Amino acid sequence: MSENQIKNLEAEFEAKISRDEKIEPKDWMPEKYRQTHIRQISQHAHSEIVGMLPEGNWITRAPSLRRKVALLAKVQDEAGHGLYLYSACETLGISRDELYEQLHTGKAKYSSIFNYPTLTWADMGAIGWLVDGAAIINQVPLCNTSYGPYARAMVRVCKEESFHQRQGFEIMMKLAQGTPEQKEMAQDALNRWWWPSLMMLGPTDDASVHTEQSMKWKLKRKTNDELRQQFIDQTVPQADLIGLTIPDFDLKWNEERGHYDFGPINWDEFWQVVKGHGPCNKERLAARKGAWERGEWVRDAAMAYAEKQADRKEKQVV
Amino acid sequence: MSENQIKNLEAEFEAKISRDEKIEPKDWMPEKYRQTHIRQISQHAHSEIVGMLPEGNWITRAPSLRRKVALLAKVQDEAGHGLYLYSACETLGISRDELYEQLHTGKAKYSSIFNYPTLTWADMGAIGWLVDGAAIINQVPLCNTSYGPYARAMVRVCKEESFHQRQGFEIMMKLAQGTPEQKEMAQDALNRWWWPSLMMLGPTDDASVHTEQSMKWKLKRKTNDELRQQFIDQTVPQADLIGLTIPDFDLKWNEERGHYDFGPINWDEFWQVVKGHGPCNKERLAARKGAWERGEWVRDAAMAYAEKQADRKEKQVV
Amino acid sequence: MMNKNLYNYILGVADNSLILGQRLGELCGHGPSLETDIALTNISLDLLGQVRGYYQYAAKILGGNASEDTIAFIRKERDYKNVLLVEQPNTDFAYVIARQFLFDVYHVLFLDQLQHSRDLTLSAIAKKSLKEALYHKRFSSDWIKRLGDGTDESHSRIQNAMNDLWVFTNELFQLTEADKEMLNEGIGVDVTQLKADYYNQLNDVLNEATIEIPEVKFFQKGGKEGVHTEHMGYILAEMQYMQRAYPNMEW
Amino acid sequence: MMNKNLYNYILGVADNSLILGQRLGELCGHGPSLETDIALTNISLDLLGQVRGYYQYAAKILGGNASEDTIAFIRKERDYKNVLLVEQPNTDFAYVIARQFLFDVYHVLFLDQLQHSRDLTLSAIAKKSLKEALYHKRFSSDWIKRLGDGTDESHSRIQNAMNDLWVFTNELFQLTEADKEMLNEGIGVDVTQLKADYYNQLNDVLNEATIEIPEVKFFQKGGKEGVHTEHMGYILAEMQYMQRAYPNMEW
Repeated sequence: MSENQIKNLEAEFEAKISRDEKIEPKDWMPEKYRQTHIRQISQHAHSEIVGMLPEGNWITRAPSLRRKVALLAKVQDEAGHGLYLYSACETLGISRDELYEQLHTGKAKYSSIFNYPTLTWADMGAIGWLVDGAAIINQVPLCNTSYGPYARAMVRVCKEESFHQRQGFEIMMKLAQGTPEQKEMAQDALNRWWWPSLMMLGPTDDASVHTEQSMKWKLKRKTNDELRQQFIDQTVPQADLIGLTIPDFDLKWNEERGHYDFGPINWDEFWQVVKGHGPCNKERLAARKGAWERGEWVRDAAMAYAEKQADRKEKQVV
Repeated sequence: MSENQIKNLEAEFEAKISRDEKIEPKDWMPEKYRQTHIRQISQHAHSEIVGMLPEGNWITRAPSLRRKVALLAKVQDEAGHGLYLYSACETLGISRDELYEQLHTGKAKYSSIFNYPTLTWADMGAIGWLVDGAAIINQVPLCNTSYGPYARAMVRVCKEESFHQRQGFEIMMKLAQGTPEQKEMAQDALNRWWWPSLMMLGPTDDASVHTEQSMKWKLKRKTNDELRQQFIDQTVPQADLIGLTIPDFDLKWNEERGHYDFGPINWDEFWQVVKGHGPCNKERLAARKGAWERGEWVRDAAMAYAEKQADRKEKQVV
Repeated sequence: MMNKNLYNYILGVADNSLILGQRLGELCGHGPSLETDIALTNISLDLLGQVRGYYQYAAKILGGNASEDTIAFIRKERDYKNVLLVEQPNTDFAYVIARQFLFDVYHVLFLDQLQHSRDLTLSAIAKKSLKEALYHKRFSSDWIKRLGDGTDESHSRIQNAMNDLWVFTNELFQLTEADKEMLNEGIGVDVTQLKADYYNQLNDVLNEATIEIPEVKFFQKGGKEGVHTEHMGYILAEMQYMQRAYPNMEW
Repeated sequence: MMNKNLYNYILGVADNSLILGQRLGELCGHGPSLETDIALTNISLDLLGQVRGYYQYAAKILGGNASEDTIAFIRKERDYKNVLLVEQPNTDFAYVIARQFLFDVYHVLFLDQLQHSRDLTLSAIAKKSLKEALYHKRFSSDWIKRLGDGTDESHSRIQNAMNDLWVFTNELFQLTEADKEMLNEGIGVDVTQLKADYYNQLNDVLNEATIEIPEVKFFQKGGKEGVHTEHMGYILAEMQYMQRAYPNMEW
């Protein structure tokens, strides 16, 4: 293709995006767009899959049948999200196996929040309420992102996520209204998950890369700091409602700004976890790799069987 | 050696045994004596080692620190008994590795009682009281058996076994005097372990082999049925004492015989378990083999290190 | 006075689903592929959903403060009536599939009868569950074939699993006291009548999967009388932990 | 009023031994040889013996119905103060030995100081325990050398284990509130003062064993504040099962 042709394609592509039309897999797209989307969608898919582990840790110990069923269903939804998202990613010309490979070798990232341990039942509440809550704030704008398969996957994901968030909040509420032991458990979970949840919304704007480009492609509509403020403003009244205390002495309503002010975030911890040194980075990756490796013979068997069946059918036809 | 010489050696050997002198490893002995002793001593050693498993199953769940420590110590004693007995067996010209090999391939047997599962804490009591109780009845006469290393090992073993038995009885007593739930737990354990314990004393005399020869070599002093009667006569009053009921409707004191009469034993079950089809035969053998296989690299490392150290010393000397 | 036999009968049915559901729950997030992970979780969800129906009914029979959760979580090991099969560990995917298949074939036959129970609650639960169980059976049968007629490794693994688990099948067809009573009342199912069909169906699938039918002389039993394998204690320690450590609370 | 700091201080010391003893207890009957099986059980026995001494003292301080068993078995996870190191799983014999060694070197240094405590009970327990800990340290150091300088496989396994567990060492030298208070009162040990010696000793043994010192930028912590790893919940579910399922009984 000539340089001019490419320029034309690029212009057309950008015009399409600015007209709010979707880019579809068969459409021409700049290589950087493709790569950025592979990175972001796969990171998102990996987060769903790794995110199954901290909650999966409490399935066998859920305190009631109702909660056990709901938790199982939730973790299953996450697997489902992983499926849609890997499929969306595959439309960009990369296979699921390659994506797994990137996860397992550490080349691809996943959300750092899942490198914290789930220590009590209340963590199931805190994750739903805070982690899914922060995720929704990140994700809702993506329902209108420019890449069609990603946008459509996000519509499904967001619908389920907000159900999960309500479910998490309800777990917390029940604990907060329960016995002193239960309330303490809830408060403790909030204490442990609050700051990591704030960090989920990404580094502060001055430390963040890719933002301008992402805005243009509608992978991002607000800055990290704006999203974080939105999350805090939304969550503080919910904590008040159920009588739990946000673990931030500097937190207070700023009449002038119309927002909550909040204390400084420990970014050292954030980068430590991102770089692989969080409490559970090793375990999470080992669990995923272990499942994948232990599953190899199963996948091989399914493949071999499918080939045999195809051969048999062929022979019957002949 | 001429036939005459052998005859002389045999006569001397038998005279020695009848004078109650010990046969020692360096002494001449008939091949059949050697083989019989290898079989019996190793079977006994294997029983100690496999016997660690059902009780080991409750170490992590013992209900008090005192009981946890006592149970650990008991299982450790069993490992110790295994050690003495393997050593005694090795004096007959067979290595521990060969003996393990026989266990792992199913060539050598171990006491069938250990193929029953330990389902509740009370099983720790029942095993100590009944299983160790039956074992002692089997073993005390062996303190005077003709083969020196075996007899000496048995002196140590028996001393510890009777301690274990008292400890088991004390666990049962505590439960029987405890809450209704605890008493029920104790009774249930007695119900499940009673008949297998009776079977531990071996098949009835008419179905038993090797007896005459074993009597001569002092591997046996009483028949299985006599030992079983002794066990029952000793155990029934103990059950009465702590208010537990032996699960045998036919059990009653026979004034004339001066013994308890008892009901028929389910020998089908006995042979089923002996032949490898008990509730835990597979698990027990798999646990032993697994430990051995997983331990191979460790034993190799120890060997390699010892060789390197010896080499280094040698070089220093040169 | 409550109907003790009906209560015990319900537990005998529901405990199988509870413990199998729990075992499958252990796997969630650790499957060999996302698709199998989702499918096994689905089965677990179905089973636990059935359990809730059964235990809610049992709690009503028991009265007092009984609830689906007290029944699920605060019994002693000896009071769980599930068959030994369902408590066997998730040794590998072959064991998971073999265990599932050996249960599903039974489960479909059983529910197919239970839907005709004179007890309307049981009949309703059975009708709803039957649809689910049919799906489970299709899933596990398909995998039996894939593994049996897949690679050499998968064949040998599924054959091993089948050999090890086959000893637990016969227990499915043993009648308990509660079974006999409920059979007399037209409420329960005569499981002894399902046995021939069961083994025929196993035969068909295993033949197609090129898996040899294990030769077993002695079968294991005990679960229906609460005499479980040593695995059960560990399942319960985990499953009951919250209810035991935080008694009498709402969640 | 009871001395809350002393109570917490004792738990901080004793919980390490409890959880490590429990982990070793899991191995009993499953060791790579009878001799190692016996030796590891011995260490477990020593540790649990020490625990009983500490908890009996703690129970006296706590008063009321407290006993060594209520302290051992009916606390919530967040109330156990052991370091993360001791709760790490028995992945293989290399992990068992590495964990033991990393603890034993610390334990000896710690007890060597604690024996001079102004608190006579703690001093007495420390004196007795020190002899035991010295033996443990000899055992684990010897095995570190055997595995490090044994075969290629053993070398790579122990190196892996060391790399994985090293991140848990720094926590041993963090001062808790109770530590600071007890230090002021001449009862507790200033663990920060043990650190240099500790790493020097590790260096010496690892060098001899041809094991590379892991390079670690970030260490893990949390155990001393009751923020454990996900392993802890499973340890407790098993360990507490009987006390939870059968509350307030004597055994």
